[in-house]
Order: sequence, then C-alpha cells, then structure tokens
Amino acid sequence: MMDTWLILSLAVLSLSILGCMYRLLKGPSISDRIAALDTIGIVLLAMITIVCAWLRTTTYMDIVLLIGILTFIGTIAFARYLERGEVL
Amino acid sequence: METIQAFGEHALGLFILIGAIICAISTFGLIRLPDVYLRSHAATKSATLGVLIILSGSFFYFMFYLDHISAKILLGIVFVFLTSPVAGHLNGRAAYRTGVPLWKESVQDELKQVREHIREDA
Amino acid sequence: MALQILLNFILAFVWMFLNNEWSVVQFIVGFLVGLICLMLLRRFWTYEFYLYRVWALMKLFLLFNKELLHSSLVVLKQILQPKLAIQPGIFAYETELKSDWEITLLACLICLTPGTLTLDVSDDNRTLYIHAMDIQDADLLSRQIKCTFEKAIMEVTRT
Amino acid sequence: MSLLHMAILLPFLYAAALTVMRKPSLRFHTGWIILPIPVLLFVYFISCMASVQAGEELSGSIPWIPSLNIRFTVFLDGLGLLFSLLISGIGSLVVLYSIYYLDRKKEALRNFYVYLLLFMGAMLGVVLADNLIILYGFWEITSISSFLLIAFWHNREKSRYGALKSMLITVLGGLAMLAGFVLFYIMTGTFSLREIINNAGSVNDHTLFLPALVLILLGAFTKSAQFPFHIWLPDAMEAPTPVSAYLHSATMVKAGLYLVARFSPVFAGEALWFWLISVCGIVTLIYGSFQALKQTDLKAILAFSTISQLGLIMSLLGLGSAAAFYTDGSDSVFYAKATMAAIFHLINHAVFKGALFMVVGIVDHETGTRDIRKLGGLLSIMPITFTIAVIGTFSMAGLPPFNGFLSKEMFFTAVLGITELDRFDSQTLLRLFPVLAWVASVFTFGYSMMVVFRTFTGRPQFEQLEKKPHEAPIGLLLSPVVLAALAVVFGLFPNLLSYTLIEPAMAAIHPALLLPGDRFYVSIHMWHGWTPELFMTMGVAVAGMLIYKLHPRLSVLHEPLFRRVSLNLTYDAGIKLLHQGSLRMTNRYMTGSLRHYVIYIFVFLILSLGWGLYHYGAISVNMDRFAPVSLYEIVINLVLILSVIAIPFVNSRMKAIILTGAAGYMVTLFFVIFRAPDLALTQMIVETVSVALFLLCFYHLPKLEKEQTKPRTRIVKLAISAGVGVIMTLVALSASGSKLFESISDYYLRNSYVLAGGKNVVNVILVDFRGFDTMLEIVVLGIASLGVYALIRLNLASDRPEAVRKLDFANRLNKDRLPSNDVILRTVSKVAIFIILVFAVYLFFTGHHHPGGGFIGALMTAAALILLTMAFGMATIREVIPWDFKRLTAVGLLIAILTGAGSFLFDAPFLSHSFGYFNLPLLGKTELATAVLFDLGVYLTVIGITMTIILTIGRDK
Amino acid sequence: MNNLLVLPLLLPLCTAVILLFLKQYLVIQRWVSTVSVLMNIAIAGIIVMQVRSAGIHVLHIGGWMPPYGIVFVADMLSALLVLTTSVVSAFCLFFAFGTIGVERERYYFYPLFQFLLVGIYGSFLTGDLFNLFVCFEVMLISSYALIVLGGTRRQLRETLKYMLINILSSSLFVAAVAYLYGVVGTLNMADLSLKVAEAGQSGVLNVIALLFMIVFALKAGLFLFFWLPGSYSAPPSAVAALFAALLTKVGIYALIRTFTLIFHSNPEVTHSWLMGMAIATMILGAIGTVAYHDIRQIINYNVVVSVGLIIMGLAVSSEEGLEGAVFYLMHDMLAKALLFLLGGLIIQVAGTADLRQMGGMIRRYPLMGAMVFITALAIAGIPPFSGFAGKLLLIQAGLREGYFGLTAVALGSSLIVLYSLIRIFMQAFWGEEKPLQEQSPMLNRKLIMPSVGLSLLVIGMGLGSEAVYNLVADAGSTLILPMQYVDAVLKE
Amino acid sequence: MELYMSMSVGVLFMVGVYLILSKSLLRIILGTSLLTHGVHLLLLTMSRLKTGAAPLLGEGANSYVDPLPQALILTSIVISFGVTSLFFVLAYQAYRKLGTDNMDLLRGKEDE
Ligand code: NA
Ligand code: NA
Repeated sequence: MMDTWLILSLAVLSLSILGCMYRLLKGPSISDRIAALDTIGIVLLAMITIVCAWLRTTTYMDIVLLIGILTFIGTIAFARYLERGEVL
Repeated sequence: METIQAFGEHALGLFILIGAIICAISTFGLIRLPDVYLRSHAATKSATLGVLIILSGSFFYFMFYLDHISAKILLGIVFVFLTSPVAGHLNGRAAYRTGVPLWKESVQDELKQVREHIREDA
Repeated sequence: MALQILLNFILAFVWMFLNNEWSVVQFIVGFLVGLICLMLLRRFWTYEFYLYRVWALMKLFLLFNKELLHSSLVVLKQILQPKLAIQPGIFAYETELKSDWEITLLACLICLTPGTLTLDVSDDNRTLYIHAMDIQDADLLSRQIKCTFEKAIMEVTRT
Repeated sequence: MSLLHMAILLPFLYAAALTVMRKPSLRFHTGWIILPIPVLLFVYFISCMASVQAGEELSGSIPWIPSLNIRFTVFLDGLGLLFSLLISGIGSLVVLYSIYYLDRKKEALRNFYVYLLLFMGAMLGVVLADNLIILYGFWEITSISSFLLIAFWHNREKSRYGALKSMLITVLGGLAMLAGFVLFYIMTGTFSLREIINNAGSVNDHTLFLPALVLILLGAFTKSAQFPFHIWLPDAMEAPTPVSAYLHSATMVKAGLYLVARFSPVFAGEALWFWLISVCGIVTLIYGSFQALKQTDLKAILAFSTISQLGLIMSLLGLGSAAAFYTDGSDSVFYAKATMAAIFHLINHAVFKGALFMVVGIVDHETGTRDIRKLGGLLSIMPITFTIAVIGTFSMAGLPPFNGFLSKEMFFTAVLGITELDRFDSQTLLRLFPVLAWVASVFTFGYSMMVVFRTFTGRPQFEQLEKKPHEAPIGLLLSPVVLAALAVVFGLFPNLLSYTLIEPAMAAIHPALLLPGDRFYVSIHMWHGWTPELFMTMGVAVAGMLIYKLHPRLSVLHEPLFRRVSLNLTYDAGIKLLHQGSLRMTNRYMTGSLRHYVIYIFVFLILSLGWGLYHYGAISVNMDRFAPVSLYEIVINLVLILSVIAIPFVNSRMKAIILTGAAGYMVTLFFVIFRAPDLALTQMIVETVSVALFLLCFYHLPKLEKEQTKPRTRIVKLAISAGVGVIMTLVALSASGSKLFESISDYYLRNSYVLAGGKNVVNVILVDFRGFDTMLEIVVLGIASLGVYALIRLNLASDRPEAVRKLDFANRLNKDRLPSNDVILRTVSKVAIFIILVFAVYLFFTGHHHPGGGFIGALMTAAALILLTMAFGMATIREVIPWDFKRLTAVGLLIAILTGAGSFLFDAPFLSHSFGYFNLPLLGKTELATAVLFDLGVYLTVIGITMTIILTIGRDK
Repeated sequence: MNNLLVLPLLLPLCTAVILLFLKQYLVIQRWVSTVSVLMNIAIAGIIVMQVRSAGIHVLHIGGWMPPYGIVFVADMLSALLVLTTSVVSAFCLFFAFGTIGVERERYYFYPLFQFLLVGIYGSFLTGDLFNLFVCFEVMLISSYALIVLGGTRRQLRETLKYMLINILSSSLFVAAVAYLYGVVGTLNMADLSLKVAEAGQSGVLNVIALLFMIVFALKAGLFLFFWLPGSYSAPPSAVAALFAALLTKVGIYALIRTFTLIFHSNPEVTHSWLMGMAIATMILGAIGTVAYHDIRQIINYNVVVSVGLIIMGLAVSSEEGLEGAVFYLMHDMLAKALLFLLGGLIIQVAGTADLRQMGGMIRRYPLMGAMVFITALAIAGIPPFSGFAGKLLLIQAGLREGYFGLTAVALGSSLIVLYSLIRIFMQAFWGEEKPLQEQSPMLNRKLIMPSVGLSLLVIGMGLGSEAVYNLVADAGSTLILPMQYVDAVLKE
Repeated sequence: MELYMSMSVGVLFMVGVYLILSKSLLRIILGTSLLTHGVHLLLLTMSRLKTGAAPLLGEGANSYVDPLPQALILTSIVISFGVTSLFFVLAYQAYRKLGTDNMDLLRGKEDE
C-alpha cells in the first residue's frame, strides 16, 4: 500500500520535472535555466529517494547525495560563469 | 498494532505525497511567475520544502518500517538545507548583475542606485 | 565553548576507557555522564554552559521551520491565485550582525524562506539587498526579519 | 661462393667501395681505377671459354632465401658466356672510351662509374643467374642503373624525361616477367632455370603456361625495345654516349633477347611463342629502320637503328624456334640455322653498333653537334674516325667483307626458309617475312649511308659548329678502332666465333636437338654461290643507294609517320592523364570534408551489414527469452527517444546541449532500473561534468545556425542515419535473440567474494579480474589530461592565429565587472567541502563491497576541490594543495603500476592481488587487499587528472 | 605464467610516468627515453627467441585463468610486431631528438610517445577482445595528443577530423564487442575462436564479423582511409613517421588476428569483402600517390597502398599469403618510418613540401638522395631490399590461389608506387638547384643518423630475408592453424 | 524489454549519425555523445536484463544480473569521458584559432 503512495508521488514529481524542463528550454534568461536545472536536480534527488523506498534498498542512496552535491556545484559554477565569464 | 502500522504507513505515504505536490506547485510557479527573481522564489525554495518533506518521510519510513537508519538521507537533508540557499543567492545575484530586468510591475529597486554609485567610483 | 565540547568528548572516552568497552552505547553513556558533570559545575566556567547555545540553536531551527512553512503557504497561495496580486521589489536591509557566520546564516535563512531572496551583500557586510515577492511595506519586512531571525541568531552566537 | 659469384659481385663491391671512399683525386681520371674491373672480368670469361666449349657447365650456389627456393645460383653455359664476354668486353672498351670522353674536372665521375659498375654487375647477374628470382632482381637493377645513367646530366629536362620513361617501361616489363616467373614456380615448384629447362614439356598443358609465356615475353619485349615498347630507347639517348654504346645498344637492350633465347627450350614449339616473337621482331625491324631514316640526329638514327636490329635478332630467334616443331633431325637443324644467325648477328651488332656510337660520340665531342643537317665534310679532318664509321656503317648495311654482311645473308636464308614451314595455315603471312626483311634491309642500307656520308662527306659547314673540329685524341679512338677491327676480323674469319661462342650458345638454346656429348657443327662462309640471298643483298644495295640519294626529296620521310597518334604522344598523354586524372579523381572524393568521409563510412556500413543480414537470414528475432516490460520502463524509453529525436530540431545551442544531457540522465535511469548502481553513479557524474564542459567550451561559439541544407542533402542524411539506426537495431535484436552460449559471468558471481574478497562484483571485476583494463583506462585519462594541458598551453608562435575569438562573454553581459562579496558562498563552502570530502573518501573505501570505488571517489574529491577553488580562488588552492596535479597523476599511476608489478616479487603473474583479514587495533577484524592499493592508485590518478583538466581550462584566460 | 610478456608494455608505461616527474629536465628525459626504447628492443628480442624455441607464450594477468581474466599472448606474429615496433620507435625517437623542438619536448612529447607505445604493444599482445579496445584507446588518445601537440592551425583542423572518425570507429568497436558478447558470452579471443567455430560462424555471427571488419578497416586505413592523408600530414615528421609506421599496422594486425583466429570458418564471406577492399585500397591509394605535388600527400597515399597490399595476403588466406602479409608488414613498418623521416628531412631542408619548388638537392645532400632512392626501391619491392620477399610471397599466394586480377592490381600498384617515389627523388634531388631553407652543407648528424640506421636495416632485412622468413613462417603456420593458439591459451 | 532497448539503441544511433552529418561542430559532438550512450545501452542490453539483483553480494539475493557488461560499460564510460574532454578542449581551441565551427569550412584546402 505504501507503493501506491510512492508511485503516485513519483508521478507528481515527474510532472514537476516536466515543468522544469519547460522553463529550462524556454529561458529566456540563463539564470532562469540555471534555476530550472537546480530544481530538476533537487526533484530528481527526491525521486531517487522514493525509488529507494519503493525498491526497499539503500543501494542507490549514494546517488541521492551525489545529485545533491552535483546540483550545488553545478549551480554555483554556472552562476559564476554567468557573472564573471569564468568559473575558477 | 497492525492498524497502527498501517496507519503510520498511510500517514508517511501521504506526507511524502504532500511533499511531491508542493514540488509540483512550485514548478507551476516556475512556469507562471513573470521574472527570474520571482520564479526563483517559487521554484528553488518551495521545491526545497517539498523535497525536504519527501526526504524526511522516506527517512522515517526506512527507520520504522525497514529497520534502517539511513544516515545518507539525513546527510542529504543537511546538505540540501545548507546549499540550496547559497545556490539561490548566487543565481539571483548573477541574474541581477548580468542585467536581467525586474518584472515591470516591481515597485522598488534599492540595489540599483548603490551599484551605479559603486560603478561611478570605480 | 569549544573547550567544553572537547572536554565532554574526552570525558566520554575516559568513560569508555574505565569501562574497558569500546562501543557506541558506552560512548553515549559516557558523553551523558560528562554532560551532567559539566552542567552541575557550569558556574565554574567563565562563560556559559554550551547547552544554552544548543538550546538557542534549536529555537532558531524551530523558528525557521515555522517561517518556512508559513511563507511557503503564502507563496504557494500566490502561485495558485488566478491573478497575480503582488508587488515585488528590492530593498536594502541593514544588519547588526558582524561575523561571516552570522551574516551567512541570516542570508541563508532569508533565502530559504519563500518570498524573500538575498540578492547581494555589501562589501562591508552591513547591508543585505533582499528581493521580496510582495513588498507592501519595506520597513515592516525589515522589522520582521530583525525581530525573528536576527534576534534568534544573536542568541546563538552572542552571550 | 664460386668465382662466378665473385665475377658478379666484384663490380658491386667495387662500386660500394668507391661510394664510401674519399672523393677520388682530380689528378687522374677515375676511369683508370675502374678499367681493371671489366678487363679482369673479360680475361676471366675468356679463360672459361675452353671448358664451356667442351660442354662443361661452371656453376655455384649461395643460399639467399632457401626456404623460398631462392638461391643465388649461377651457371655459365654457352649463352651465358657469350653475353658475359659482350658485357665485360664492350664494358672494358666503353670504360676506356669514357676516360677520354668525360671531363674529369666537370663531371660527377664517381657517380657515373658507380652506376656503370652497378649496371655491369647486374647485367652479369642477369645472364649468369640460374634462379629466376635472382635473374629478376638483377634485371630490375639494370633498369635502375640505366635510369641513373640516362639522367646522368640531370639538369637537363630531357635527360630526366628519358630516364623516367625508360624506367617506367622496363620496370613494367620486369614486373610482368616476375609474374611469369612466379607462374612457373607455381607450375614446377622451382625457380631454377636449369631445372625448368630440363623438365621442359612437362607443364605445357598447364593452364598457366601460356599466361606465363606472354608475361615473360612482355618483360623481354620492353627491355629489348620491341614495338610498341620501343619508345623509351630514343629518349634514352640523352645519356652520355658511352652509356648509349654500352647499355642501349650492346648489352642491356639485349637482355630481352637473352631472355627469349634462354626460355626457348621451354617455349619453343608453342605456336604463340613462334608468332609473337617472329612477328613482333619483324615489325620492330621494319618500323625501326623506317623511323631511322627520318631522323636528323645521329644518335637518334642509331637509336632507331638499334631498335630495328633488335627486332631483327628477335625475329630470328622466333624463326629459330620453329626447329622445335620437328622431331626429325634435318628439319630441325634447318630452322635452327635462324638461331645461329641470331647469335651471330647479336655479336656483330654489338661490335659495329658499339663502334658507331663511339664515332658519333667523337663527332659530338669534337663538333658540338650531332645534327646531320649541320655536319658534313669531316672526312678531311677526321680520317681515322671516318674509317671506323665506314666499317661500322657498311657492316650495318650488310656489305661484304664485314661481319654484318654474313649475318644479313644468314637472316635472308632464315626468312626464305620459313616460307617452307608447313605447320600453320597462314602461308601468306609467312611469305611476307622475306618481303619485309628485304624492305627493312633497304631502309637500313639507306640510313647507314646517311650516317657516314652526311657526316663525313659533302660540303663542310664548320662555321655552323660550336667549336672547331679536330681529329679525336688517340685515347678516344682506341676503343672504336678495336671494335672496327673486330668487325673486319669477324667478317673475314667468322669461324673464330663459330666454335668458341656460337656453338655452345646454340647448344644452350636448342638442347633438345643435341644428343648428349654432341655439338652443333657451325661453319660460316663468305661465299655460298649465287644464292637468292646474294641477289637480295644486291637488290638491297641498289635500292638502298636510291633511297639515300633521293632522301632529301622524299617528303614522306620528313613527315611524322602518324600525325595524330604516335606512341610517344600516347605515353605523354598517358602520364599527363595519370596526373590530372588522379588529381581530379582523388580531389573528387577526398574533399577534406568530414561529412563526406562520414557518409562514405556509414554507407559502407549500411551496405555491408545490410547485405550480411539479408544474405545470412540473420534477422531471427527470438523474443522468448526477452525480459518482461513494465509501463514505467516504456515511459522512460519514450522520454529518452523523444528528447533524442528533438535534438536535431532545436536551433539553440543551449537547448541542444540540455536535451543531450537529458538523454544522458535517462541513460542513468536505465542503469538504475537494470540494477547497475555503479554505472548510475558514474554516469551521473560524468554526464554532469560533460554537460558542464560542453557549456564552458561552447558558450562562446556563435549562435547555432539553422543548417541550411538542400532537401536532397537532408534526405540523404536522413536515409543514412535511419539506415544505421535500423541496422544497429536489427543486429541487436538478432544478437540478443540468438544467444548461443552461456556467458562467463557466473564465474565472477561465484568467486568474487571467495577468491577476490569483494562483494561488489562489478568493482571486483574492475580492480581485480579485469584490473588490467582499469589500469589502462586511467592511463587513457592521464593522457587526456596531458593532452588538454598541452593543447591549451602550447601554441607555437610560428602560427599566429588571425581569427582569435576572445572569450568576452563576461564583457558582453556584465560591463561593470564590479567586485562581489562572496561571504555567503565562502562560509557555506567551508562546511560543504568537508562533507563532500568525507563522502568521497567513504565512496572510495566502500567500493569493494558497495557501489563506489576509486574513480567515483576521486571525482567527488575533485568536486570538493573545485568548490574550494570556486569559493576561494586559484591562489588559495595553490596554497592549500601546493603540488602539481600532473605529478599527482603520475604518483597515482605509479602506485597502480607498482601494485601490479609487486607480484613480480612473489613470482606471480602481473597484477595478481591478494587479500586477507587482519585484527587491527581499534578497527577490529579488517580486510586488507592489495586491490585497494590499486584502487588508491586509480583514486589519486583520477583526482590528478580531473584537477589538471579543470585548472587548465579554468586558467586559460 | 611468463611475466616477460607484459614488460614491453610495462616498460614504456613506467618510463612515461617517470618522465612526467622530469618535466623540466629535457636532457634527462631524452636519456631515459633512449634507455627505455633500447631495453625494449632487447626484451622484444628475448620474446621472439622464446617464442621461437618454446612456442606460444601466455600470461594470465592477475593470475585469473582464461576466459575469465585478461591474458597476454605472444605468438610469433605478435612477437615479431613487437620487435619491429620497438626498433622503429627507437629510430623515430632519435629523429625526434633533433627535430621536435624544445617547446614540444617540454609539453610532454616524450611521455606521450611512450604512452603511444604502451597502446601499440598492448594491442599486439593482448588476447582479450575488450582489452584490445582499451589498448586501442590508449594508443588513440596518445595519438590525438601527439598529432595536435603544438596546436598549429593545420594540426587543430586535421585532429578534429581524425579524432571524430576514431571516436566513431571506437563506438562501433564497442558495439561489435557487445554483439559478440551477446551471442557467445565471452571475451577471450581463444575462447571466442572456439565458440564461434563451434557455432559454425553462421547467421548473425557473420554480420558481426563484417562489423569488426569495418571497425578495423577504419583503423587500418583499409578502403575506409579517408581520414588518413589529412591526419598524417598535420603533425611533425617524427610523429608522422611513428604513425605511418605503426598506427595503421595495429589495425592491420587486428584484422589479421580476428580473421584468422575468430572468424576463419567462413572465409568466402569475410575474405571476399576483404579482397574487394584490398583491391579498392590499392587502386585508390596508387591513384592518390600520383595526384599531388605535396610530398606529404605522396607518402601518405603510399601508406594506403601498402595497407591494401598487406590485406591482400589476408584475403587470399593461404599460408603463403599470410606469410607474405606478415613479412611485408614488418618491412612496411621499417620502410614507412624511413620514408616519413626522409620526407620530413626534405621538407625541413627545402622549407616547403611542394615538389615543384624543389630541385637539385643531390649536390648538397647526396646521402639523403641515396637513401630516398633506396627507400623507393625497397617500398616498390625491388630485390634485394626488404620489401621483396614479402611481395613475392604475396604474389605467389595470389597467383597460386587463382586471384589474377588481385595480383595484377598489386603489381600495377607497386609500379605506380615506384613512380611516385622516384618522382620525389627526381624532382627534389635532380634538376636545377633551387634555394633551400637549410644552408648547412651537411645535415646535422643527429638528424640524418636515424634515417641511415633505418636504411641499413631495410637493406639488412632484405639481405637477411632468410632469417626473417624463418620467423615469419612460424607466424604463418600459427595463423593458418588457429587451434595452436587456442590450445596454448586455454589448456594449461 | 530487449525489443524496446534495441529500439532505443537504434534511435540513439540514428540521431547520433544524423547529428554527426551536420556542419556545426557542436551538433557533431552531441552526435558522438549520443552514439556513446547508444553503445552503452547496447552493451547493457546484451547482458541478461533484469534477471536478478544488482551484483552486490552483500544484498543476499538469489540471483544477480550479469556483472561483466557493467564493468565493460564502466570502463567505456570512463574512457569516453577522457576522450570527450580532450575533444571539447580541442574544439574550443580550434574555434579560437580557426574562427569557425563549421566543419564544411575546415576542409583544409585553403592553406595548402
Ligand atoms: Na620540382
Ligand atoms: Na625539380
């Protein structure tokens, strides 16, 4: 019965990823895209957590953290690149 | 006991679903709101809330129903807490500095004069 | 304060050593024992017992959660309203906070609460430029922040 | 190593010594130190004469590639001796002549003599070799040395032209000949000439026999300048005259004749052989003699004369092969007389033509021209030269009492005799032979007279000459005098040659006609009575004189034979076509356009694999064992397919990159679904980094333009890509539908923990079972980082770019570039960095049992370092981590390698790992594995690489 | 177990890593590189001798038995190619000392050089199909780095194409490995041989064989050679020589290996494709050799022609043909290296690659001229130089098996090749002397010595063909009977 | 499942090839990365899909999926990562120096 909730949540989250994709592709400013990308990352992180709960395994938990880290670093990198034209 | 367990499961499931719905609504804001700063409000932070709810729900689910205290989820929560404001801040700043305009119905911009002032000094 | 924490840890290890049992349980027990000792003799220290700070931190956390929930609902409501009835804008916020940690904490909390976003920090760390979603009264907003977050932070960081 | 070997190798060794030696002094002519060689050789071969005459055969053998039946086997029989004497004898005279002909101060004498010695040795090799491959080798060397000699004065355009032409044609023939030899080898299993000859007749029915015949003849005809391959010879006259005398009249051009004579025992009796040789020879004879009439350059006349004389000898060899049609002795002997004539004329031609070339050389040398229109009246000034010329030309024209007369008579006998041949239906054709022979002789007479009388008699016109003519110095006259004398001697006493040379040579050509121990009884006489031949000769003289007299007025002689098509023009056009055509053709498909190349490749792929699938009925989709599908998998599939298909349609760079990234993340999802956590982790990081790199590297590129393509191009693109997609799908389906064997992977699942001590099987495969792959994989990464570093840092100054595009993205968007206060980022990073680092170390250590491992751990570590750099700047990272990351890479690689090589110490195979469980203080029972050490190497390497790449790119501003 | 087999790879690998620590010390870098290549010649020599005396050698890396672990296998073919590679690489290295320039040296030329060798040796020695892919990648990525090292415009442009084509072919390679694994479930080449033979090489296996053919043909420059002429004219000549001598040969080796060991049961299919491609390669290559006045293009197309010639031996697939292929392969490695070194010298001396602007160099550079001439003869297969025995074997095989057209093309192409190279000699060395860039009367000895050494080898290999042939015959007999290889690897 | 996976592989190859046939360097590079994805999915498809748990023995499952293709894919991912990074940087430098990203303009006849 938990599975029903989880799959329902997954479906809702997929919808929100679609929404983010719209903003990602639409823009218009680069900051918009970065924000969208950031959101995608975080939602993805949530999705994988739910998948873990659904599969009843912690095997993919590393990915959760990984996505968190990558999203963070990615967003910072893009923002800095946008602001200064360089990352480092 | 079993009823409690079943109830708890439903409660956690609902909790997680609420998180997901919050995420969905923020994404809707991401589509709907008129300028990048406003979208930033909606998206990044509301989504953060939703995700945090989902993560904690999962954490408790693992803890109570799968007998596993997932330190990784906790760490994930901490990390999201820690980093998402920074990301939002930097992105907003970058947007502002690269000249992304505010929504035409914005009422005030106190940063504008300051920056122009600094520019003149420089 | 750091010294107190360190001492607490050392006491936990001493406890384990005395019990000759190296396990998590013993560590926790030892830590609690040390904590109690420290608390009992808290007047012995020149500055206050570190649990107060921990308590303040908890308070800050709860406050933040409250604000987070509250303003999230506000923003979600705005989003779902058929017509946008908001007046966004950027206002400058003078803070009394000094250290990097304090400023960062404040800025992050502001960022995390929906409806406000720290856009920039002045070079002297004294002014935060905040984008707000609905800026009916900038002073009111400033005062709100000052009373809630800034105060709570000060309770954590200052005596 | 026999003396014969020595004889062949001597010139080569001498040439090598000459090359290595210091430059010979200018005080005496280099020729003097060369001269002893041919003389010595001549003496040696003369000394062999007696034993050869007695029917003995000198031979010797050195193994070269015995496993391939290639032995440096040489033998000396009558035919070989005849040629060896020609080579060494004429060689001696030519060297002597060249000493006076070539100026020791102006010419590159050393080169000249080296080439000449090379030729001499090679030519001896050709005529003495028993092994066909050795023969072929020397054959090619003669072509090459001829090439070098023709172009001796390589400043002249015409020399180079002639050299190249001669080489192309003769090497072409050589290659054909080689193919013929190989065919023989395939038929007989031997390369030995003598074995082939001894077993002659055994392979005549083989299907390869006639092809071999034609191929070998092709070699002979090109070398001996037979029509239509003769065109190189006139141009070869650009060589210094001694070379023309030696190579292009006396010896090298006769190699073809040698080959035909040599193979006569094998091929004689084949109608094709008879016809090809006889007809080709007679055509060459008449064509050459006619062309000679039309020339004005003395050397050109002699060149065409040589062509025609070679044709004469060739046709005689062909006629002589008719002997093999008969088993009856007398008939055979009757036709074999043609062979005798051929041999005799071969000697005679060498003698008088050698003399004539030398005469022309003298005239050229003394007057500075060879044009008969400018010459005349030299008789009074150069009486000795004139005498030699008279002897030579009269001999060539076939006048008594010179040697040419005798062989010409014998030629007439042969052509008359062949009309009696009743083997073929084509009697008419055979009757043409005497007619053609007579006409050609008339022409020969005509040009012979021209050579001598146009030059030496008539009105002197010295004022047209470049220098004032004198009689040649005695040294220059020595050689032609000897040759002229021989022409007379052989004319008067032909039987000097009969027993010594001609009989043994004939024995070599017609071994079947002789009983063991028997010999041909050759006797040549001046007077045979009033025979038809004599009348023919008289007719030749009359008609020839007429032609000579009428020559200036015969306009036909001054017109090109064929105005439109001539063989030379064909050759030139051929070469031109070769260049232009190949340029046009190559440029047509080698466009330099990557797209075209890719199109070729994929079209080929579609065609070949499509053909394969169709031809083998390989499309057998067996779905029984396919895994079940669930809805969400289909959804992911759809999302993947949709995002991929959308990519070509978007026209913004950003969108294209993002869609590609989306596809990458979908692949990550597949990895999750299909139970591949390690893959998911890795793909996730790699995809992110790739997307980031993409954006970094491509942001400054111009706006993605909509591809302006014609509909046709688009259809082609679409067809090709769809083809590839369909093919890959079909093969995938048939491959997964036709699993023939169980995979080996059960072994890993069973043994990963037991034998390698790890529970994450993928990781164990990576660091242990297939650790070698991983070692090389990090090497690949290491090289990539070096490449990136060098690519960005090293820009050779010689190549200043004109179109450097600045990365002025920041300037474009943010004109003010005001300083920013990064306090928030910095403060948070202080915490985040350590979280990431700890996570990285965790991933590294847990990798052997859980998802993770050195590679992922390292990328996480690098992520932490990047965050550090972004938050605190380059200076900080240089301060915090003061080492060079390229060195870190090296250290990591070294650790990995040394871990592998450590097994050498235990005498175990490279990269053997061991593990064990140890009780450690604090940690308790702990597993220690060398695999972890190896993984540490991976970890360090990957950190080093990632940081090198990122810092290099980051600093490139 | 015979750890010796991994040394040819390990030594350059260690050398490269050590060189990374010596970035600033160019002199030491040179010495270390020299010692390394010389040692590798010795190691390769020992391997050849061991294989000669004791047959095929196998090393189970990590101690894992095949088909589960990766094996290194040295049969005579591998051993000979390793030996030839080590020799050629030494000469190219010595040439690089004088020509490559301090800048490139400082930016990791020597480590990259050694890394390239790692990939090449690995490709020759590995007995595992996927490991072959990995070794290829090591080789390729080093080649990318080497080809672009210096970053001139031409280099950048051509490297783009070179890299892209190779990325394509690498993708196809992995796809082919995937298909094969999907069908037979193993990666060890000996095991593959056994299983493919057991399955009768039918149906989809033939298609997979064709895919492998395409992949390796791309690497070898067999018919799909379009990338080659451009890429090889971009880098400095020491690198181009290395590429011409070694890189395509690895592709050829892979073709020979896969089609004699794995896909040999159905020769009328695969081998007729190979034959068609060989013919096309020889014809197109020969046409290319005479199309241009640019020395680089001429010698590049020469590389193409020889690929066709070697594959002819594989296509004929008789023992004689394979022997010819191996023999000619070894010769071609030496001769192409020599040709490219000489080409480089000419271009350096003349300051241009355009033949029309050269002339009369024989006066100042007679030795160079002589070497160019000898190289031309050797490449055209004129005895007694190194190319002859191989060509003879190829022709014999072609004629014996009745492939007359193929043989005719081979012979014709060697004539054109001779013509194209003699043209270089004639136009650059003969004729009126034209202004040269280098005015020194004698070239620096450092520059000319490697070419001299290689020339002597080309002559020596020709004269000593018997000794070489004995080794080659060993290789041929193993290739024609793949069970020897399979037994050596799988039965321990 | 193999059917759908094969189709996905086919689509990845198709679009990858289509992009590689473009003029723009960016599209070409995107094409190669699609090709790489296709190849990796292909390798994955060639293992027995979903026949067991992830190959982590600690999980104690009854059966596991084929670990070997995973290891191969991992190696291939890492290698393509290295190659791709070099390629990016090359493209970047090439654009800076050659001034175009249109491969049709980089035929190489212009400076010969
Ligand atoms: Na020229
Ligand atoms: Na010239």
